[in-house]
Amino acid sequence: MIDALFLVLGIPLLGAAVLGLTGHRDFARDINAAFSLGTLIAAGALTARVISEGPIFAWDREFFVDPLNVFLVTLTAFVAFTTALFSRPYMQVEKEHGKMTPNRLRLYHSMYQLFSFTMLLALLTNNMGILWVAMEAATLTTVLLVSVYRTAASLEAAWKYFILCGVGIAQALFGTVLLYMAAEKVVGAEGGALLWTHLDAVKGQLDPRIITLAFAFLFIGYGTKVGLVPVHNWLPDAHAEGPTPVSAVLSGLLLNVALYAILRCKVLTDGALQGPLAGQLMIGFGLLSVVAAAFFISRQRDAKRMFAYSSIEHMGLMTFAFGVGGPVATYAGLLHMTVHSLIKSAIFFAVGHASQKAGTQIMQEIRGLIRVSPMVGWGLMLGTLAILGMPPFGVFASEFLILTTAMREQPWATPFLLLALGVAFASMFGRVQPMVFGETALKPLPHQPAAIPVFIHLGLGLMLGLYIPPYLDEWYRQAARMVAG
Amino acid sequence: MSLGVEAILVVVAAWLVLGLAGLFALHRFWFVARVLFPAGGALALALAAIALAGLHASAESVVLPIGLPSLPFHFRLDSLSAFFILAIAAVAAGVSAFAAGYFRRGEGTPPGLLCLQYHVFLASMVLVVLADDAYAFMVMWETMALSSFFLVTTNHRIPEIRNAGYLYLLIAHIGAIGILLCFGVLQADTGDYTFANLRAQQLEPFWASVAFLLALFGFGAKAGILPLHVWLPEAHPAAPSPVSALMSGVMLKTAVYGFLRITYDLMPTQFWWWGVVVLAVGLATALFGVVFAAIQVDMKRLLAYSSIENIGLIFAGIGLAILFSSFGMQPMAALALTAALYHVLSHAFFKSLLFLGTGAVLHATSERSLGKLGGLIRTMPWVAWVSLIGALASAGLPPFGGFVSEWLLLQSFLFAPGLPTAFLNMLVPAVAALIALVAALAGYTMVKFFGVIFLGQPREEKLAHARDAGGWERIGMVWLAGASVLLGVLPVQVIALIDAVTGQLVGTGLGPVVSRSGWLLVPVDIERASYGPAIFLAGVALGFGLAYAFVRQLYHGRTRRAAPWDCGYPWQTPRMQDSAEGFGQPIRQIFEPLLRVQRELPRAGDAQPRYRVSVGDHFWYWLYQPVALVVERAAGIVGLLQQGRISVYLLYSFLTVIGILVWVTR
Amino acid sequence: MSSLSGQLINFFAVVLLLLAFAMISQRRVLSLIHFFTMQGIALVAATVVVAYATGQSHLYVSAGITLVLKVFLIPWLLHRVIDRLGVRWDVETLINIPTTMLIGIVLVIFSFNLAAPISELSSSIARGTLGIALACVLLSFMMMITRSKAVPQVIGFLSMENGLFFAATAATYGMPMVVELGIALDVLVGILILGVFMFHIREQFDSLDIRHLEKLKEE
Amino acid sequence: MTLTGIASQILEVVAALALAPLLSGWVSQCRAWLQNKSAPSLLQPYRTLHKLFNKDSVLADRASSLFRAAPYIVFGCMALACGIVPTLSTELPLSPAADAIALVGLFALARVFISLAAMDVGTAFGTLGARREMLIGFLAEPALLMVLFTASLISQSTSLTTIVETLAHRELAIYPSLALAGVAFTIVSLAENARVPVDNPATHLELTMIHEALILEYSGRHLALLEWAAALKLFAYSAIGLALFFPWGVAEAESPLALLLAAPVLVLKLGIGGAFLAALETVSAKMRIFRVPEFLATAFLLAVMAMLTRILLGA
Repeated sequence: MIDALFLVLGIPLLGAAVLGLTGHRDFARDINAAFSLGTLIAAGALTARVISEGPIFAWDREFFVDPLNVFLVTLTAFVAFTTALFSRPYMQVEKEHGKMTPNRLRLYHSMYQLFSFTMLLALLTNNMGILWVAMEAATLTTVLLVSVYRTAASLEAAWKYFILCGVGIAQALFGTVLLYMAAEKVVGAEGGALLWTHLDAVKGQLDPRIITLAFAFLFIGYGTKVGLVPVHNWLPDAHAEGPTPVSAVLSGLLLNVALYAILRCKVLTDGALQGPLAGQLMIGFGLLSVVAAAFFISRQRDAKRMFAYSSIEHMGLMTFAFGVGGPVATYAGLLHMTVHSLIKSAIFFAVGHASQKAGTQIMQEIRGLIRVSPMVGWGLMLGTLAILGMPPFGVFASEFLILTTAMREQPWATPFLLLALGVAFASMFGRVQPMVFGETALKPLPHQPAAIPVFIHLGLGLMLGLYIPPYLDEWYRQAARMVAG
Repeated sequence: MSLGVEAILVVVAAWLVLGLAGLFALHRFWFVARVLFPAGGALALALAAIALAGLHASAESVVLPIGLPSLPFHFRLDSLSAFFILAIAAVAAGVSAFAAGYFRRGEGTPPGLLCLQYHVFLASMVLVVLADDAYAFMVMWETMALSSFFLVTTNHRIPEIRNAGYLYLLIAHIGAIGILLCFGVLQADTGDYTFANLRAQQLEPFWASVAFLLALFGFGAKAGILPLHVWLPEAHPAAPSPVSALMSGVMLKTAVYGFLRITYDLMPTQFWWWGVVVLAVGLATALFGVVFAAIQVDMKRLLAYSSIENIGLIFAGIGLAILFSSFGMQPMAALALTAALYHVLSHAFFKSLLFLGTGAVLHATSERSLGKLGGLIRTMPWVAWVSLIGALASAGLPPFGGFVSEWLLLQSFLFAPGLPTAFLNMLVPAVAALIALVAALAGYTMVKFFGVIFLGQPREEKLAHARDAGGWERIGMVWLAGASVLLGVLPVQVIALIDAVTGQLVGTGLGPVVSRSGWLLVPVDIERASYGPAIFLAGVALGFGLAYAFVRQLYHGRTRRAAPWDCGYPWQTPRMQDSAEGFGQPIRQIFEPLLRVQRELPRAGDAQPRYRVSVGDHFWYWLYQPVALVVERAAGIVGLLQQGRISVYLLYSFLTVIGILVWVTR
Repeated sequence: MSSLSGQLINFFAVVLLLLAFAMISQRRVLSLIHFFTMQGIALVAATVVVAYATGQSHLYVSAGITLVLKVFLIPWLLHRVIDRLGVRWDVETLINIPTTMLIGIVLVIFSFNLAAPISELSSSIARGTLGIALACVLLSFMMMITRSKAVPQVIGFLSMENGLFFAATAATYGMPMVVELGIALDVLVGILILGVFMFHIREQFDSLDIRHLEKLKEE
Repeated sequence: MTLTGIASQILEVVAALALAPLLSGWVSQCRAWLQNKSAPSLLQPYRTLHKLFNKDSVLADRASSLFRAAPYIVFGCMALACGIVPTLSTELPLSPAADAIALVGLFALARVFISLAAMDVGTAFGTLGARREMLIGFLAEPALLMVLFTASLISQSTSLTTIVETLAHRELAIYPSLALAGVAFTIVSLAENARVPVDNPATHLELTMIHEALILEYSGRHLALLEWAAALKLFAYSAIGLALFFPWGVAEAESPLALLLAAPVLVLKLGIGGAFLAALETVSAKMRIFRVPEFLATAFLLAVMAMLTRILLGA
């Protein structure tokens, strides 16, 4: 039967080509959703194979699928599909508002598919060089997506995004070169030196000094893409200025892929150094991100910027969790990654509809959503409560595990984490509550908002909070064992 | 009987099914009000019966497959949790019955959603009390906070209600963070969060005290202990009356349960200064609560502050119990703990009864401020007489439940001179005096509450045609009033229930001594002190009957009706009665330093002279606003990081690279 | 033989470093582009020497790509952008040139003692050049920070890419072919996008000064 | 529950009911003499009671059933209070049912009901009187409780009969704590029974009266019951005073004939107490209402000081 992996990568590429030609027409929205659905089905098939046969290789070991990246692939495909569903009514309204001309629509649809291709490529590739190329390509596609409105603000956001991430990714290239140098001495030069599985097998003999420098550059490189605090500046602008489906996919998926890349490097570095250097770096920057982002949130007036900062906070929390290491913390980090992307994309769907209804993203002008359209109102309220870590939802489950392991491993860090979570709760909930409750002058949307994706994501988030299915739990355990060693 | 935990979980599941049924019948008002809520009440009754049976049964636990794979939900029913479930279920039965008649069309959220939130709230409270591991406890704890938040903001069109909801959820969340930290300290590096493991840990004194203070902070935030009480007078009045009855009567008790579970059950060793801290905080809260209750103008805020006072008394009782048990005086500790638990039960009943009373008044007159009520005893006799029972119980007057717990508390203070250190002995008179003062002020508050609302002349015309409570509402209120009276008259039987709990927590109970003396409540021995409420009530009734018979036989029963004495001034208007501010004026004058009073006196020559006095809360100005200011300023400083210039951003990235390289190769 | 090619590579490395310094101190945009082209040529030469010395055939292909890309295509594109947008000749800098030169020297010293322990480990003939490559990267990074015009910033970005390419060829005889192709493709597409952006920024703000792009910030 | 116990209990209540109006008549007679006035006869209170019982009871047209029930409840409470405090003998079957704290609670119950009844009619005087009564109540009640606690600390029990027995049997020694408690108790009883420094029992001047304002609306048999209850309250307070500070002469458990001796001793002690009260009233002038809290606060502090001295000095 056709290799599922080939389908997972082929369908989005084909979609990008097809939509490149027909992207401007009305039915383009449905083709986009169809292609995303195809990718999701292929990803499902791939997952089934990995479950039954364990890790598989393809194309003479260039591509590699193991428990860690297969659940990320399924997650990426799933969220890409639901975002495509959401973007159908959203783009219709944007077209009527005149903000999306036909060829912009074409650019948007084709870049959307290309973007999901680059992410899936980055996840599935076994070659660290290709991983870098895929990340760079993802940056390029999202730059175009962010600047699709061609307003002054979106141009500025796109320019900053490109320059800052370009510079960041360049450091990662230097890191990859150093990694290759260290690998070549051990594996020899017949081309297998950059394959992650080779490196993983031989990571004990890699030279610690080169690997330290390599990890430093790789961490700062991919850390810029994850949005860790000192190098986060591009993230709020990029996520706020692009169209909402793009922000949902950026916040939900691209940050995860960047963190996945760091995880790959951390596995190698831990093997080579036997020391806590990688963990310490991640704990330090993770904690800094959580605390700084919490204080950033309290100054926001634009809804999408606020949720972008919330993404920085959650990515910081995940980096902290992976930095703490050990099977439980890594398990919590992976769970947090899943639940965060589900809930954050649901929130962006709700915010998208809300801002379209109010015509602005400034929170003061959006009032009383529940009275106008209960679906969007309740979606936003429950999503915000979920992302703030209120228990029935999954985010609390992973935060509980992270905080409790942190209390055991790094007790000094817990007060800072809890202070940040408290401040974030106070400021974010203080702004979202008046948006959802109270009187309103907003008029209902012409088109029925796509509420199904919002509540599918919230339902999954709620399920993960109360009950984690056994096979999913087994997956996380394997991946956690693999990462935490 | 293995009935215990499984049966309770079945009832809780039934509640959730009722809630979901409400969700599907979103706007079918009659179905929700007349079928779902009474069904919820019936389930609550069943739960009360199970808890009663489980009180003396041995502890059983069950593990559900849901929750984290590594830490599935553990639930355990021991006598402490059975006692609190009994309180929750009994009050919930009455309140559900009342709610069946209370909710009317077109008010805030659709009735179906309200029914869902209401039953999730009940279910989460019961599960909090049943939880046997930190994760289940935290999940149920914050689900309780979340569901009650949505209930508080039912009609969120009003800005004050929104702000009250926000403040409530914020402080609840911060409290929950404190509790999470406390569990973290308790697990002492074992990583296993089941309560069984937490019990087995031996913490050295420093960490045990840190855990204790965190528990006091966390549960104090939910109970409304002094520095963290600001949300209570905002949130409880904002909620619809049945919900505020449940929140005040029962939700505050889950905080007391949590505190008892941690200080007595999970931490074997206790230090005497813990007791002093809890005692001091409890008394300060009680005095603060009762003074503010006496000067309130809004009837529901008055009851909310009175809840703060009662919570203060309960924590004072617990503080004394800790003091005694840390010195190994177990019988005295049992006495103090029985007093606290008795007050938990009686306060749950009479406070929810009073809130339901205000609910009925609110629906009849749609008026909340005391200045616009009055003379309702004539148009709403049922509500008036039932609220009278609640008011007398809340004032701690003899034949009712409130007096028994106060009597036990004062008795336990009289045994305090047995404490070894002289400093603690000196404590006794001051604390006993404060408790007596608080009880007396509670009487003052309740006379003001009942007198201004139900007695005298109606201060507004529209009060004349206020309708009395409906059928369902009467059932709910009579159930709660009956329970208050029974608690007052049959203390020996109630203490037999409480002994199972004190037996588990402190080792001994009052049981053997109390049960020997039949109708009399004799805590230690007959010589020392005894109180027989039944005989007491019989004495008063006998006096009443004899006087009545004496007058009717020897003389006559003729009465004539005439206008009241107006001392020669014929134009007496209802406005001339004492208003709520007037009745509270002496307290405001005596306790001036405690309050933040702003007076607006009319100047000479004012077109319309207006006198306005507003009483603020010192804590709000000296604690909450500075904290908000600090967070604001910190955010400002952090905000500088994002100044918009790309070259600055590149500089950050450059410096980070250099910094990491230097650090890595150090 | 190897010593000769080693000396040649060191020579080209030094040329690259000199050009990076020159670009920092340059005021005119046109000469900036010329220096960038020269850097491309030096890079191609170094790659050819390494290919010749180590017999790696794929290095010739990558040298060819670099030649086409970095010496012909990108400079031509930059020239077109400058003519079409009528970019003014002088280059405004945020901090004056002497201080940037001083910082540049400090950076070079820093990257040398950073790369010293590693370079003698690597088996490739161009061991010493790793420090120089890192220096080029940091210098061009610093150049991007101190320039306030879009074009010089882009050129800084490109010279950083050059530094990285040189590090790849010098330290590890070049990355595997498929990776080299991917990187080249990314750089090319990147430049195209930047060009398109510069046209839009010009329309929007009718100047290419980065200081206009400062609206998105915290109040 | 011996026969003598029941007999002494009934005798005690009947004696209280009979002697109470006599005591208040005796006090007003002493006061008149001290103020050089010709005093009304000793039996005047009985005549007023009889007159009031014969008259029709005029009720306000708005008065509710609470208004009509309150006098009976207050009278019942006061009668029970006199039954609990040991005046003639300490062998009372009712005493285990209510100890010192229950007694204070009983007074509080009576005070709450009379205040509610006053507020029921809804005139300015009723609510004014109720507020002042509750003000005095919430300050006097804790002080009374502290006084009783001091005595119970000495006798290691809060049941009144045990207190009287232990205080009666110890040898005659000066207890500083009891002295302080005595001063506090006099202040509290003055305030509670609406005597001069706090409130003038004889006045009908609306703005100054507290106790009178409460019973302003009552007439006929209800007023009679309330007057009688007031007299009973004065009797109960003096009984408590005697029990705590002059306990000698009270009959013990097994000696019925001592009961006969106890009656005259009680009358003698009440006479002296009544005269002392009248002297106190003529000496002091009525206070402004907002001086009363400080007055009662001193009583409260004295009582707490009494407990402190008891615990620290052991005397």
